[in-house]
Amino acid sequence: MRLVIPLAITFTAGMIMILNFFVPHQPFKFLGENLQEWYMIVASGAIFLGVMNLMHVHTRKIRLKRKNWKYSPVTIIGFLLMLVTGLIYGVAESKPFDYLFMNMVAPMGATMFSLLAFFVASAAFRAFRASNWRATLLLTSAFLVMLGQVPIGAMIWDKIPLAKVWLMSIPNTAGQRAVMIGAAMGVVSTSLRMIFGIERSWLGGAD
Amino acid sequence: MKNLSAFMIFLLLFAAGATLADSTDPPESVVTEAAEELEVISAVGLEASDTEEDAGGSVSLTWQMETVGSDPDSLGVIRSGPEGEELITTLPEGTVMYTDQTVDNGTEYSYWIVSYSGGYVQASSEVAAAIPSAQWIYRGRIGMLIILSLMAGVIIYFIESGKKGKELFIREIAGLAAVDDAVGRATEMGKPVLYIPGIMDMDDIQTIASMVILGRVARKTAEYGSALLVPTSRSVVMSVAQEVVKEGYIQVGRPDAYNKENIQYLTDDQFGYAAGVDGIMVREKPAAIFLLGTFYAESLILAETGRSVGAIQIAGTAMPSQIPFFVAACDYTLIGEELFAASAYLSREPKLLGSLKGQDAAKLFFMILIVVGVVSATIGDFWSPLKSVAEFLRRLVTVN
Amino acid sequence: MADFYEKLGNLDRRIIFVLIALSVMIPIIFNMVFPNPVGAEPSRDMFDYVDALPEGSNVLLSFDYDPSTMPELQPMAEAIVLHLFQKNINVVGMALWPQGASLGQDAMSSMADSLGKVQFEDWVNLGYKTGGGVMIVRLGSSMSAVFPTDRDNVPWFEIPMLRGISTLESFSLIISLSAGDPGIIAWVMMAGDRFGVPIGGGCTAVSAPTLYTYLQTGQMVGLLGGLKGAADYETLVGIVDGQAVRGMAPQSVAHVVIMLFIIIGNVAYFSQRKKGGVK
Amino acid sequence: MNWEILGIWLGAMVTLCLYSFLYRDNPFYKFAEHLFVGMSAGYWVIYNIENVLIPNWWQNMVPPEGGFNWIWLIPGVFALFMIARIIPKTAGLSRLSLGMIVGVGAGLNMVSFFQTNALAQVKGTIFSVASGGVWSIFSSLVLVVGVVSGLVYFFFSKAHTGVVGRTANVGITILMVAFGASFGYTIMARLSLLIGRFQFLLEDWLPTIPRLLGLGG
Repeated sequence: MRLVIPLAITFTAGMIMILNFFVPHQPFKFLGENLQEWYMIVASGAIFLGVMNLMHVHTRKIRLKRKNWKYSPVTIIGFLLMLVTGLIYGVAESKPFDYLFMNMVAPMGATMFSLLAFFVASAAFRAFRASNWRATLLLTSAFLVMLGQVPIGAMIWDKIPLAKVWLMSIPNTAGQRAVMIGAAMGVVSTSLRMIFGIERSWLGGAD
Repeated sequence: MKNLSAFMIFLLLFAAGATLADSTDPPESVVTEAAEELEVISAVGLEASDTEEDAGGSVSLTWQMETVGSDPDSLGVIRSGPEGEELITTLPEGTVMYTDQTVDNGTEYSYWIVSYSGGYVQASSEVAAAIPSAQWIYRGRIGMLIILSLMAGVIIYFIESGKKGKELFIREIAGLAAVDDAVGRATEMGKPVLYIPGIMDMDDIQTIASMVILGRVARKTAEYGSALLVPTSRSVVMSVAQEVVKEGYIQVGRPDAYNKENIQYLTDDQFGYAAGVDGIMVREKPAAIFLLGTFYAESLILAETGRSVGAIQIAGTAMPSQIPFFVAACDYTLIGEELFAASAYLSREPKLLGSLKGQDAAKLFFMILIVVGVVSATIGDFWSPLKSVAEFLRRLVTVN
Repeated sequence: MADFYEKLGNLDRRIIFVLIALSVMIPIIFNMVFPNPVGAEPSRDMFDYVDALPEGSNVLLSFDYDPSTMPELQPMAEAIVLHLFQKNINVVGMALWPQGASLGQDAMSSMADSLGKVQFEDWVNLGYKTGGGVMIVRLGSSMSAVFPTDRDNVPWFEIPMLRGISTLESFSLIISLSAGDPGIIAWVMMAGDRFGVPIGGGCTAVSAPTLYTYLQTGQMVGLLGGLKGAADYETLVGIVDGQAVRGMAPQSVAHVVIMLFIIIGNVAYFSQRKKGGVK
Repeated sequence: MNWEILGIWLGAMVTLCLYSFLYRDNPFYKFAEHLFVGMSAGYWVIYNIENVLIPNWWQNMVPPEGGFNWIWLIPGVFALFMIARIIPKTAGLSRLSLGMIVGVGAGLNMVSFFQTNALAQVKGTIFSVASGGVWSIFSSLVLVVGVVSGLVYFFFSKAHTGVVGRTANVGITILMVAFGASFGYTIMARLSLLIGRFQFLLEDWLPTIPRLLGLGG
């Protein structure tokens, strides 16, 4: 019984969103737009659930002296620091909240993002081995495109940059299209299974 | 006297205007000389129509401005309807369209555009009338509606036939066959299994598919008795993950082994999450890592660190830009649609296998569409009737 | 001998990390500049098309980007404006993005001062107009209706160089520097396909692959893709240590290092296979 | 107190702590990681309050000019149901909100994925192959064959043997070439991120050291 209502809500919400796409007539336009707004409010309201869990996990880690518990206060203080400065001083520019974001959170994000330059290199070194003919194709097309990106490529043979352009505009487009069309079929089928309640394990119900 | 000269100039304008209309490039001198003393231009060719494919209650107006003459200060839109005549808005000169949203369906309204100059109405366009109404269907999306409902029908049909116990074949998917021995390996080595559901929320279909697979993986870890860690980047995903894993453990009869602490929220931030998960990887040293769901640039940060701790990695996403990185860094990669086939493959339930058959039917339909389209377009270059076939197919899949 | 190759094959990835860090740091510290030969690729097609334009022809240059994509697109803007001025071509600037107008103004005014070009005679900045593709179609029928005045409110009819220009067809080339939408795709669809005006352009590296297909179908005469495209144009125009070319130095070194490691990885792999199977 | 230099130093310190992860896991990385998780979680709570909850919900429910729109209570109640998971007894209520979120997601994803990822891509692949020179004919053929054989690779209900097997092989081959090309192409973008960080460290941070020690200008 506990599953019928949620599944009914999923069905109605799903059908409203689909009809909102096809039917401009009144009830669906109003319902569709409101539903999208409501969904955003519920999802962002749920963030308190997450941060409560975060605080619970770290306070528990300190209480039970779990491994690396000495670092948990850093997370708690960091969280409270941003929360309090955000609530008191607001998010305007040059206020403490924005100062902390621009000088700590943003650089940390940029640094983690830049780790990719190192990992791309180590992944290329290990993965681009001509172990079978498919891996050889992967390796050659990556190598050719890299060569086409830098002047050394043009030095070796002035058609190499053209090879890069060809690889990126023909096989890359074909591969991406095949993946996108296939994935879209998977999305439609999964959405149908959700909306019609055929797949219900996500609700934690016996299916 | 002033009116006579104004009239003379009007005549001159009229003559210049007439010659201008048909000759392509007017003599330079005539145009500039007449510019100073000209009549204020008015809107012409005003058309009012019910706004296409809307929820009703709006009329679209389009017009051009006369090209010869001095520009008005501003334009006014006058509407006459049941409540009489009123100026509904003033617009900067040079505007050529306006949509009036303040009307009721079913009543007739007539409009005209007036040009203001020096605070007075100097010129006015002819009247145009329209009756606003709501439409029931976006005409441009009918093609998509047909194909989508056809496809949904086929998928539902195969699900029903699956339920009736028809034997359904599904090919080998390497990544999914490896799930069992990945969890088995983790249990032998007494190391945890790490499941990463991507960084998007429960409104993203790949995350929903990932939650369903998590349910299957949870049953295996419950059977084998290894720890299952699930760090999430969204609170709603955390709640669903806790729900799904608990259910997996209950169904295998090991509710006691379910540990809610292992399923935790880190942060909504993409790279904060990547940093946190990397930390978990190097400290807990999981023997099996699942990366299933929506990933963006952080995909390789996770997969490369997972590789460095020596774990078996099974990844899957429908994001075309991230698949190359998973192919390079992981042992098995589910490409696009294979991620959505996972729940059917792992559960072997007839109704889920049926939906895969429906997906194959849809792919077959599109493949035939493409082949027929390309053949008829190519031959159409030389024998024109076929070109209309290609054109028809393109229009069928056009959505606007 | 075999275990040397085996060790080589499983090289500790931290060696690669150190080399990548060095190959980026050294060129930055010593401000190195490398020669940048340009192959037969879309950036050269773009340069050749502009180079072949007769003196005194009109080119419409649309700055459709914002400060976040300046590192890739601003060097392109400066190199293209320099080339157009060197060829004594009339440059009409405009923008589909709000901040594009001021970024375009910087590029045009700085180049104009260094080459003695006069505003309103050799170049003008019409500024930003909203509307994207719809506005471009409107430009096709009457430019003065959309831009009654330029960015500094000087009326269209009082600008000498604009007298000969009435619609998009008065331009021998439209160049769009685009960071996304509205951008090159809107210009190709609305100006190229509809009015037949040749379209060239420059874009960020991430949007280049989707635009390459327009080159293949001939809907574009040339395209500068990302920092590499900017560096190519700087080299072809003759700017020796331009911003983009300097930016390419660490890229080239790091790319070579990664390619070398791929080769080393394969050498180690093949030598082990010859020595009786891989572990 | 020069806030600007302090800001640069804070940024540089956390940057170096995170880079230490490349060597191996160490106290500096653990510190920066825990700090990053905590601060970014705090940032996103404030972000959600300031950019979603207040403008899209509170100001609609209780408009500044007074009055109360009861309809906006519904999302508020659904959000409370989600948060009710904290108390085990009322955890069941969260399933109602989950139902709504998954329903909206499934409905929206279905139409948008089908429109942009399926129909638009199919439309883009229907064109005449016979245009342009020999090279463009060959390229167009590769494109069409690539898309069709790629789709065959994704077939589930037929074993990849015989004709289907060979076509699927052609498909996966073109997919591999596509993945290699897009991997190689992205390297430049990733390197420019690293160049940006090193420029911050070398050109913004390092010069502040002599100034702080009173040596420099």
